[in-house]
Amino acid sequence: MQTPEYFEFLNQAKIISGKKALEHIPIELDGFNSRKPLVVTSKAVSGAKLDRVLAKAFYDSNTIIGGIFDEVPEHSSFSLAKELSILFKGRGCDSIIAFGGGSVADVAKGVNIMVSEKNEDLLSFIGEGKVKTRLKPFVYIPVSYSDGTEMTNVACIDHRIIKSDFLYPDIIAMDPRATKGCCRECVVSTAMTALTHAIEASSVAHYNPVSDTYAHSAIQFIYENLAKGVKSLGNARAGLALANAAVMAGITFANAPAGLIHTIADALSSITGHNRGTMMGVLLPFGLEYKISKKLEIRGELLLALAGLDEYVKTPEKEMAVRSLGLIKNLIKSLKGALPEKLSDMKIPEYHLNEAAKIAFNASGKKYKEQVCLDVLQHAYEGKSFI
Amino acid sequence: MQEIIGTSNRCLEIDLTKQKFEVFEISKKDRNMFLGGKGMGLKFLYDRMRAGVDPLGEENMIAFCMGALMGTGAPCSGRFDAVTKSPQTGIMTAASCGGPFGMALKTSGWDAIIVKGRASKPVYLYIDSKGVKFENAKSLWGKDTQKTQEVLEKIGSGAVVIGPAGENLVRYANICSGHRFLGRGGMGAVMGSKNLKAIVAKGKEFKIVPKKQKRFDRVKNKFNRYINSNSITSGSYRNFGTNANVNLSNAAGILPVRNFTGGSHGEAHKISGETMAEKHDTKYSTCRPCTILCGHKGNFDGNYRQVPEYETTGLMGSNLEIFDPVAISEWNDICTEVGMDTISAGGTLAWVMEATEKGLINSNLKFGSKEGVSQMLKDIGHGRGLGKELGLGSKALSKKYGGEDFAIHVKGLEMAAYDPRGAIGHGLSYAVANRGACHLSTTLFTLEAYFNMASPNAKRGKPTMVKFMENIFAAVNSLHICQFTAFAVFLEPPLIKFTPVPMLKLLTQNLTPIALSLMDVSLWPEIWYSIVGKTYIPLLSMRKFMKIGERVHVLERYMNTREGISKKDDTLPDRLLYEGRKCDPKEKVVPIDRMLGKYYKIRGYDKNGIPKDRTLKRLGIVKK
Amino acid sequence: MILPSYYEFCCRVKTISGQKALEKIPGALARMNSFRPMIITDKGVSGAGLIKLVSGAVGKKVKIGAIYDDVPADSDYKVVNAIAKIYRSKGCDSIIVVGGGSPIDTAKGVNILVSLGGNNLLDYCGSGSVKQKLKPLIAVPTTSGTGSEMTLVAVIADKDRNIKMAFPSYFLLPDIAVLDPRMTKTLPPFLTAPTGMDAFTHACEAYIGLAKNPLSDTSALQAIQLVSQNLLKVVKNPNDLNGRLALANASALAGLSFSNSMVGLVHNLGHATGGVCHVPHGACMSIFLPYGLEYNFHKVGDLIGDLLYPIAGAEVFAETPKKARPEKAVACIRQLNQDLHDATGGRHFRNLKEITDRSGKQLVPKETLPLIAKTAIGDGSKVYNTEEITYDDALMVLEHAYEGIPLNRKLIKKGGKGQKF
Amino acid sequence: MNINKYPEIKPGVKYIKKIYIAVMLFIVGRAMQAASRIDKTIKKEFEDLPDGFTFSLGILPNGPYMIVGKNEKGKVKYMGWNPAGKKLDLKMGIKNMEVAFLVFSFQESTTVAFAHDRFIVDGDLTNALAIVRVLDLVEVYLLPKIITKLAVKRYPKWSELSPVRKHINRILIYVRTFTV
Repeated sequence: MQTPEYFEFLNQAKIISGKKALEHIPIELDGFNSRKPLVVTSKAVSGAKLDRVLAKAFYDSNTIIGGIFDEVPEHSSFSLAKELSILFKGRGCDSIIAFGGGSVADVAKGVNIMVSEKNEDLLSFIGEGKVKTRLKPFVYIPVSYSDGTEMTNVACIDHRIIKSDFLYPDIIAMDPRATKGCCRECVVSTAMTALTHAIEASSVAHYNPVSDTYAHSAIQFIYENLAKGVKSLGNARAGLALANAAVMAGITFANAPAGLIHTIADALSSITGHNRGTMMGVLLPFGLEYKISKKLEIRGELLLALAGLDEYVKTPEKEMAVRSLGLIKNLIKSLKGALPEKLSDMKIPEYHLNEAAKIAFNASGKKYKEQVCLDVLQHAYEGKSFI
Repeated sequence: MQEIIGTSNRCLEIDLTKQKFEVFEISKKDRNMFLGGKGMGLKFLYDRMRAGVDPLGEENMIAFCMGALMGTGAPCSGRFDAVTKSPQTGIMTAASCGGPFGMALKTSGWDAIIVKGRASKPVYLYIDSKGVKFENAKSLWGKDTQKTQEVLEKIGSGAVVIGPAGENLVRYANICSGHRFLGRGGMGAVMGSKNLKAIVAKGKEFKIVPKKQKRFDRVKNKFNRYINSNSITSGSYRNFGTNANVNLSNAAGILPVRNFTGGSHGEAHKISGETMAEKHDTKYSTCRPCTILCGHKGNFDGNYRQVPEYETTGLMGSNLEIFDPVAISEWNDICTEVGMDTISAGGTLAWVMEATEKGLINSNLKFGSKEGVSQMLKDIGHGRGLGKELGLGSKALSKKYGGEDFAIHVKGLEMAAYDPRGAIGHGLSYAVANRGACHLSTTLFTLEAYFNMASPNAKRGKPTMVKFMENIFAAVNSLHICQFTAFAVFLEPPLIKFTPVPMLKLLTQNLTPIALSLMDVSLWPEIWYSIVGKTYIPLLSMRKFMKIGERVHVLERYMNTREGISKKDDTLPDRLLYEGRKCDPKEKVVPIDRMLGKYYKIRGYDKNGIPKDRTLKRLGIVKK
Repeated sequence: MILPSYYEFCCRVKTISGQKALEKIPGALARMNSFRPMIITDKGVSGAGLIKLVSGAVGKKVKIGAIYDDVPADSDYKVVNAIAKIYRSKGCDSIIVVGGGSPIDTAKGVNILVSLGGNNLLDYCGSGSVKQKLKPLIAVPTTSGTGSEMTLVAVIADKDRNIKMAFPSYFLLPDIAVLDPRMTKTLPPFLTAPTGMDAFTHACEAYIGLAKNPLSDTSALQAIQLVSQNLLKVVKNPNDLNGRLALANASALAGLSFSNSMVGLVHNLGHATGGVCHVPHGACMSIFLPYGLEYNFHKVGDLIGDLLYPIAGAEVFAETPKKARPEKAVACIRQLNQDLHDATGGRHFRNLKEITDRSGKQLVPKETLPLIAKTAIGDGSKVYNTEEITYDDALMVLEHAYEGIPLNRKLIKKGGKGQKF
Repeated sequence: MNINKYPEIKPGVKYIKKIYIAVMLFIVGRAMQAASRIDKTIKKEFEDLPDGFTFSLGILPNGPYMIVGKNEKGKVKYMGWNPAGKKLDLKMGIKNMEVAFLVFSFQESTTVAFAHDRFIVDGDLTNALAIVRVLDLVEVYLLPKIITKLAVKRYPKWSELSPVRKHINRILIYVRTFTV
């Protein structure tokens, strides 16, 4: 194992996961001296009556819920954050619980900045490192469609990015009741986002041992549980395992630069509006193939995470990357159509590819060449193998 | 004068790059499958244009298609269509207009023209029965729409022109003919991008006669009878113009107020059609020929101006919290002159006002204040300062500055002045309409909110009604006849006229197909058949007509899905999906997801909203 | 991978690791809005010239408010009170602690006082008294073993009452742990060996402990691999900076792992032996580790088998049949101990009998074993061992360890078969 | 935004679970008192604890609790459910009602609950471990083997606790728990 020259790592959150995890939130908040959280969530959660489950979890405690706002739309906005901050202050709350997907977490982070920094002008925090004070306690409860970006130090409101280490959630509470799969597409797309993040984070040039530990756990959980989770949506164990994977992948993602596949998928989904996770799932095998064909390094540990020790020690070092790719392809095949095989199956117009490659090139800070991005995209579009 | 019997079927394909034109003929099959107007235009573009062209690039095309009825003297038939790929939404857009150009082109012997390519310098086209002349438009470039038409009136009997907005590629610039417009989707910018200032047709060279004159006269009389006895077409619209909708909308709670945060307002009566008729001494000023007579002119503080249509009044009036007809008519005139869509302009202004209030953007515009609006409209049209950015529309603005939750648009097209939270069926219609938040795709709000014939809050039956009306209107726009005739056609047949309203309501909600079959849509196919001389068979022809509508609608959807449209785009702004209104004690929102699935199913789309191969084959859009 | 039906995991420490990691401290301080740190350390560290190194790296950009270098070996609450007074009088706004377990615990205590106010640490005794975010605390460990830069408890003694007070709170976690190989370079080989084994033990025990969780598992495996590949190398060649860094990383990873999954029998006996006979912690760890594993074979044999891969590498792992893996792993650990024993010239101990102090006096006479066993069953670590430990069990293991012979597994009382997590 | 649409939610009470746990705590507390007089091992454990030692086991934050302590004479006594006004040397708390219910309905063993971080112990850990050992033994006496096996790490062997002694003690403890 090589020794890294230099690395940094931070996981701000306390992770609690498993049976009755929601019931532990009051005592965790008590540890922050907080007695009145504001719950921010979306209709999808309250529609599944999970908001009531949460309210019940607070029974027999001294914690009053300052209000359950359940109307966060899929798109987070400054105006909503502002209104919520008024609700927060009006009720005299002292912490925030975000329960739901990406936009819920983003809005909650926005509110937290406003009320903690005592500054109504959220626009002035856009950029990196503008938040300077420690924020109010922030609890995040993932659901089955949380893809891990919620756990990072980024809030994306109205397409504007606010980045600061203070934005990490303080507590992440995963409860099987909340992470039970909602639909095949959601489960697959979130798992694919997590898998891509984990694989890319663990194969960046700068080896980071701590980040690797998270990434490998995530990969292993996804590999072992995705098929199960897709097959039977009510499977609480698989759902919980996938949520764990998403959280871990999110944390590694926050500690590693965005990889090639993430960047391309991000660009393409911003143009076409298709789900980013699905896009990553489609692009993942092609991205890896590209790396293999160009003899770029894919570390053997990936196979270790995917196949386990016994398989790993038997495989010669040279074949590890190809073998890992094969396993990932098998995984995708086992989903039986929940994920399209190539981009053209998603009915994306072909001319968008050029545009996406250009955006990806710029978004990556010119790290990934336009031609490379386009190459990967075109292969993925036609379903043509690199090897 | 020569006569054309039925339709001439002759078309022009004009290439601006090469400055050449070709004549071609519409096949009989196409005519039967797509009628004319919108349907034919879409078919032309479907055959000629690949997906993914830049709407403002050389490859985009614009087709002007005349209605089959035009020139025959059929009621309300003086309308023509244009179809192109919209620079505002990036998908197909089709608009209809009642200006003099249609009649002029048709009586020059042409049923349609397709314009493609790009001229190297500004030109205008002169069309007569022999063909096209490419004229230098240097002297016209920069002139407003009305002045340009004054010049062109001397050479032809009708023209389509663009104003400065089109020249400056304002994304919602429109095309003007007389004082009527090809309004939505930014067709003016497409003409502007082609350096095409105007098209003028000589006209009055041919006379158009129906094949079966006697039958035609009989149907026409019946049509006129219906129109004249209907309370909307012969009453409120004829007397007060479309602004008669203001009071109706206000009462039903679907009038947009303060960028769609409210549904009614205490001062709304000040801008109603009734008030305007009384105060501003309005007179008819309409398309020709017309039986309904909804367009008016009026005296606004000494200026003789076209009375704003309801959508203009709603979006530039109540939606900005301004209740002054004089100001609204002035802004309407500015938009007329620079040539841009009042709905999109109003919607964009409302977004800017709210964004200013929330500190996302810097401007001097405020809700309820008239200050700066005239100047801003002129700036948009001429592409100056902040106006240049506003010319990109609220979708692009909100992407850039944030505030997407209160950018009221669907697929990039700003919403017309009917708030779907008071008529959820219309909400579904907005979401799935082909060209964006279009109120003309169906006019379901009339049934839901005005006539009380369907419950505005019930989800049941709405997908079926939306599908039915979309099909009808797609066919009507291809036939081409004024959509307002639908009021008469729908509501006047005896069966529906004498059924008590509460019972109708029950019917529409629970036995939707039966309720819809009460409406007599036979008049339209009948008049069409009498012109081309085919035999009209009562039920069969009606079904055929409906299928044409379906074909046109699905073709447009299919072309849009090739551009990347899918379920993700069939949605409404967050404000309408999540935010209740104060005027509504229950704070209802539009439950779009639940209706969408059903709609796709009955439409023959897959789960992602893309037409299934089976559907396309059944309709003859792709070969079997 | 095992997903326990419930687990908690928390490690709010930002790790900065690498050559020249010390130079990153000023920037990190600035991000937390603090500009006048106080440095806390002990005499040994400052004597080795490490403080000069730290203040040199930090002092260029930030003004150092004060340096306190007199922390005793057992951190005492009076020292904490005294340091807090200095902190306040010099107007500092953050703490940098350089050293091993004792200075770090002391610094955590100081942080409680200076953040929450008051003059006496005893006011904050008991769990649940620290409930808010404290002042920035940066830990720079100088031994690669304890992993206390990753733990949340501050153990501070009250010598008057002769007790140790524990202050558990997540807010006591340092904000940043800075791992720089220069800080451990001067550690002599005979001290490097046991501290390395300490980290090794943390990781092994975390992997088989009751409270294991997915995150502690992977980091434990990483830590084991890093130690087994580098420890012997560094002991033989103390100037191997890369190896030193690897050990520092391993220690941090092991700390992260065991602070969340807790430890079992090895620490149980180790704490007891250390407490009764004043034997260095690391020495006990390396001796008890093989026994700790053997004792739990029947419950978590598969997991122990997994350990063979990071300990011995892929080839050995592949060659060994699945059933023999646990025993092979233990054999490898014994071999490692033997190798270290040879490399340090006998200053690394293989069994209790061998442990002597500098004067050559035996530290753990056979008569003390019952006393150690009795202390052991009062030690908290036993809760997290998968198999129950009673007095008899503890004594039995101790007797084996005294002689240094493999555990006679027939003597283990087995309760139930596998372990559910 | 209409603030009243999102009202405050005050925490309710799960009465049935609370009553169940209160009853269980009462029985365990009484049984500890009884067992300390009957079983030698337990007696010895308590003898090693300092005089006047009192501890509480309960559900955070609002109870119910059970309090057991040694009085001046060194006798173990169940001291009721109310911790108010008592000097407690050791406080053991289960983090919340739901988890307490899991433990007291034997779905999760005490050891596993400990491993899952579901207990908070405030006080001297050595004493706490003694109490845990006592609790384990009390469970062995109170409950049938099938259930107890779920709750403890290792069920006592024959050599440690002969069946005859176990059954006799069990009856005695039951009698004493519910009588005096």
